[in-house]
Amino acid sequence: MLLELRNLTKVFVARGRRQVRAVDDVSLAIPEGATFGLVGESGSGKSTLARMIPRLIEPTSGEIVYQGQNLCHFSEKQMRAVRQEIQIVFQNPFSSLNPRMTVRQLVGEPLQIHRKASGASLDRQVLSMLETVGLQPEQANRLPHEFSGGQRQRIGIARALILHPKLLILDEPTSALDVSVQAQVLNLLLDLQQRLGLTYLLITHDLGVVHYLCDRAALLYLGAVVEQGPINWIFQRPSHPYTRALLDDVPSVDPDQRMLERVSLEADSFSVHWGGTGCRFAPRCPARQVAACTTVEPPLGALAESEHRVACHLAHPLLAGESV
Amino acid sequence: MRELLVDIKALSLEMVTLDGVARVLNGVNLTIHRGDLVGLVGETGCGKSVTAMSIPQLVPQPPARYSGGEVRFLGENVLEKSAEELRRLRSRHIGVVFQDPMTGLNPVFSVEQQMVDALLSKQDLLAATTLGRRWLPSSRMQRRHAQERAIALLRRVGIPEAEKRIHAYPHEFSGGMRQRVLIAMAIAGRPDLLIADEPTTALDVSVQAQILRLIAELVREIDLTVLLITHNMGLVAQLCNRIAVMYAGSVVESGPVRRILREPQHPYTRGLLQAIVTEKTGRGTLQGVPGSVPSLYEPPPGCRFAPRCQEARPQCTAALPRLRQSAPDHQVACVLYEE
Amino acid sequence: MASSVSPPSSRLARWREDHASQLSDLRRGLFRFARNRLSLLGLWIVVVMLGVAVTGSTWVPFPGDTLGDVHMDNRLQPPNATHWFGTDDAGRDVFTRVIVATRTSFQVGLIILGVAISIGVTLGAVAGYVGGTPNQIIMRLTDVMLTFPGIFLPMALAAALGRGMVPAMLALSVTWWPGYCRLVEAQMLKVREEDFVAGARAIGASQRRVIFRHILPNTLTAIVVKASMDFGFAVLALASLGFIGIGIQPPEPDWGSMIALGRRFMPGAWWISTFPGLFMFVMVLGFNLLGDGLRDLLDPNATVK
Amino acid sequence: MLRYLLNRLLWIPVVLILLSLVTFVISRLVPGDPVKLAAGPQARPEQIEKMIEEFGLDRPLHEQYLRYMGGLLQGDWGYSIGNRRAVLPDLLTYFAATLELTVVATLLGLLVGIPLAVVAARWRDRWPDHLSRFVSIGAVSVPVFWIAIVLQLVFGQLLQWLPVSGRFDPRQSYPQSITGILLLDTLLAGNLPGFWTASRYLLLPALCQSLLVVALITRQLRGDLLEMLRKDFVMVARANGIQERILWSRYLMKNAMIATVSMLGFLIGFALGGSVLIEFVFDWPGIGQYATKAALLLDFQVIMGSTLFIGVVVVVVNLFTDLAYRLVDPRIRFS
Repeated sequence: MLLELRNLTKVFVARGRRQVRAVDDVSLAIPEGATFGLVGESGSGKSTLARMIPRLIEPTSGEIVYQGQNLCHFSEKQMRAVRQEIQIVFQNPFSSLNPRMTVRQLVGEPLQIHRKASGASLDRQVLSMLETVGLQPEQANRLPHEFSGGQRQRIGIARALILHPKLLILDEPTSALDVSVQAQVLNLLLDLQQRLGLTYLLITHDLGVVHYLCDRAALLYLGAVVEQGPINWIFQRPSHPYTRALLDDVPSVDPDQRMLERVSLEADSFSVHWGGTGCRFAPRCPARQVAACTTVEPPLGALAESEHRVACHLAHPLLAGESV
Repeated sequence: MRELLVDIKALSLEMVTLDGVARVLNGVNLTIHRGDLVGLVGETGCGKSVTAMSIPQLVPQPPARYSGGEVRFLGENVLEKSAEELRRLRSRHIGVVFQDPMTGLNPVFSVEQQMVDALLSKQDLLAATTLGRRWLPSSRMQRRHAQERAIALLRRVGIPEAEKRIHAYPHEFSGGMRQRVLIAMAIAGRPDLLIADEPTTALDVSVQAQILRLIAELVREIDLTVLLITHNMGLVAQLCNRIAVMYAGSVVESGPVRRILREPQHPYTRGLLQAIVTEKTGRGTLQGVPGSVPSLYEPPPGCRFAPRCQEARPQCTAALPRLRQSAPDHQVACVLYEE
Repeated sequence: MASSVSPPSSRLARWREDHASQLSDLRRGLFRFARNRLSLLGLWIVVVMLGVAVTGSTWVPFPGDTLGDVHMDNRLQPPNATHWFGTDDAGRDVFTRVIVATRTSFQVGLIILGVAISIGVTLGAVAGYVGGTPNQIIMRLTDVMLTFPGIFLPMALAAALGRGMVPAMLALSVTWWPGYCRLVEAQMLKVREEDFVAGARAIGASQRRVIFRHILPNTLTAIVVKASMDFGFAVLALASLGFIGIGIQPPEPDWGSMIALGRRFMPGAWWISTFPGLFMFVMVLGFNLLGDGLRDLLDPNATVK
Repeated sequence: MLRYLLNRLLWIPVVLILLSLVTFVISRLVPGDPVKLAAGPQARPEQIEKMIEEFGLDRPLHEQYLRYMGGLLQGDWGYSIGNRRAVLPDLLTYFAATLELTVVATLLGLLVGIPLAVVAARWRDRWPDHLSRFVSIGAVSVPVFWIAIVLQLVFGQLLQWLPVSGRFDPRQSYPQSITGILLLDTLLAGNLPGFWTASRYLLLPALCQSLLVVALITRQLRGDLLEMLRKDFVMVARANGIQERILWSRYLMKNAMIATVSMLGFLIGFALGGSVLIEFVFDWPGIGQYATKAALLLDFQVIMGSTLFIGVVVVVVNLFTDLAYRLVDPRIRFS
């Protein structure tokens, strides 16, 4: 495993000393060379999780094991070395690039910081990296605001790749982009992975993108994983009511596949209150509920196919002590 | 033949900025008949919002400036109407739902105050019941009536405990709930046309489905005509019966939803549909549209899509192709279909 | 050696090519700036005033009048062809004294701002980036300093330090920094939340680099705008101390003490107060108009108006 | 809300101690010899010795500070080295005059500044906007002590419309003090001619002092309004057919008023700061004039007392505006 998260938790203290468990006891493992998808809606804690891995946000508890070492015990200096290998591409290509630096400076900066190259050699590497991500060398002296969204995201990718990282965390890399450009960036990511042997952690709310890029995925709801497994299992046999609802709610491009008649989720995660006991999804759950739903928090248990895990009492009738 | 509600003919619009003059709309043609559910699709900056907001004349001028064409609503050209006539048009005939429900409500007024004002305005009673005349007994009665109707509307759009929640302030509502409030305000006057400008873009998928379903129900209940502006083909496929595709300031293709989704003719529409990733897209098979959108300050000559088009021919750069009938009820603006 | 150096014209051309984006941004900014007539007026005033400050003492008609010359036979003359702004109670040429005072005012203004900005930006940057206890200490101190409104604190301090230019300058310098401290702290807190700062940390940038390369340059606009407006205010504050009688002391020319002097000869010799005040007003106005225009010029996001 | 209030109240003593430290340090920096200055040139050395002992200037600094603080807590703010009067009662009397001037100036400033800002935002980039920009920038640029003199010259000496110095006509009997604020005192006593006289004396200084307020409020409020105009809720209101007149007078004004309330503390502080020079020029018997005279005479007890007093006033004003802001803004009120 290249990266393993064990019981990772982040508690934010909001105003009035109210505690918010943005990420709640998340464990997952990403093998080298794979693409792992982390799916969730707004407020699910997926961006917090992404930023905890290179410790841009300090975890409250749990372990981040990268190549067998627990990053939580690393000093700031050691972390800087690790950050060469773990890179993030941010969601918003408009705010993630320093507006006062040219493309050449932006893409070359990582090399300067880690003293990997300077002068002509740095220049050469920057230009070749620009070519790799599909930008013209003539554009190297431009400022970010002169580029379109898709091009800026390419700059962000170039900046992340220039240190030859092993793990790339992609935080909603295409959600701010138009469809036609999104396709270009997705294909670029696929191509780069093949050529450079990268491992991806892809964070998104778009199930189509997850299906297109990922081998495995986890669904996050209010900070916790509710379903996790190989991509085919998740899409063909979604076992958590939340997963099923999300899959049903993506409006299909096929007009004959009517989604408007089906009953889906009630309300939204902000207006429905979860008291902290029982299943966190119970207040919105469209499925028939058993008594345990509101009293016992369902564990993330394995289904028949051991790699497919679901946190739902209905999927594990024996655990809940009731038959379905 | 059903009544022609909106008829936009060769509409051109420029934005005057410090960087020059952006030619945002370039001869847009669009018709909406009563009962239509039209999806206006296109990518960022293609002019779809500006086109739609030209109907109720909500495009701020300056920086915008109409440079040609006309926008007819129920037969009358709205570009020639006075401010007061436009206000009446907006309050009685057209409802608008905007993209961002977070900023669509004034944070320092309760939902009740804003809804009551909107309702009274649609009855042309607002001026007579606000400001100095607010405390007259008649005003208070009007306000009480309006409040009752507001509660009924909120109930209709699915706000639980509407009679209690109506006194809350916008920041106490979630995004989905605010969008419901805004929809309630937009349909309050039983408008002839509902313009929904990316109504679900800022929302989660599950909330998006709820809002979409709500709009579909309202359409059936009160015979709404809808113009849905979106970049999401899925929404159009699910809600609309007609579709108009825009690229860089003009409509390049329009027709019935099924026909266009199944047999798109314009190369841009085809590219757009191929770029959508679904569960059925095989890995590595996704095709985008190469290149990026042209500058509106110096648009390419002729067809604005030509520089990105794989089927471009020499005559493409000669003149902007006109929107022509290529099949019954199907129009396309491309030289490939000009014979 | 000579062969490695390219001819200046091509080197310039290359530099221009490398900085084409920055240059076009600058051009756009200048265009926007120039469209606003009030900003341009401000620029002109500042340029002329700078010229007066630098060269004034070489071309004034009565340079001796700033050094203590007295012409009792010529006192309280109204404005005329020889004495454009009239003469004061000691027969000194008001015009000469107004012009020469510009230089001192500018020098002192520059020093005050220089000291205030160095202290304020350093403290503000520390408070804004480090946060926690240092932030609390620095910002509470700033709050306390800002609690004394207007000229109260500098006046008390200058009085304590004794009369004259140096005490006034010192007093204004050490009471002027809190504004910059608060500005920089607020800006840093804002910029710190931007994605690109997280991005810089993600590629392993050190704290120093994050502050100096990524955060501070993006707060520069606000500092420059504030400084360009503050310059006028600093000169005004200095003159205020002079007016009360604890700043620059006569016969050294100072606008504030000249106005104070003229007050004694009101309403008969109105010119002694009126001209220095008018001159000072025009100067402060110039810097404020310029600062207001600079805000537009330096904002990289304001492309559409 | 309660927690916030407690938090703020707990901070006040800390701020006050810091304030007193700053002022104390300043007052003891004095290198010149205030005692000698106060005793006069003919004073004998023993006399000076006695005064130094009397004011405790021979003790170590920390002892002096503790003694001073102890006095403050018991309401003893020391006494003036110049005229030997107790500082606190004088401060209170002078403060009433300053308060009257500041409040009237702030109100005047709001009265002019708010409409100016609204007009500027309503007709952005047209002549009303340019005019308001010029007025607001002009108003902060003008040296306040100079414009005061010019106004005195024009309205007092040339036109002879208004009195130019003092607070009340010395030929009339001075109104009996109830609150110390003349406008109120004369009204309470039903003394309309007195009220008229007091207003006439107040007008010019208040006008000068309001210039700063006008400038500040116009500039800030115009910006706030323009930002609000870009918000979607304006678009929604227009789409719902709400008249521009009502949009401005009802919707935007409330947002604007909330923005103004949040600035009020700063505005009053600003006006107080401007009062020093204006009181000096118009011979207005306020705290600013009191402090200025003390500064010229190096009367350190008074310098310290008046700076500290003003500091306390600003702290209190800030606290109240902050609370007021929290009460009027629903976003904060209910969260």
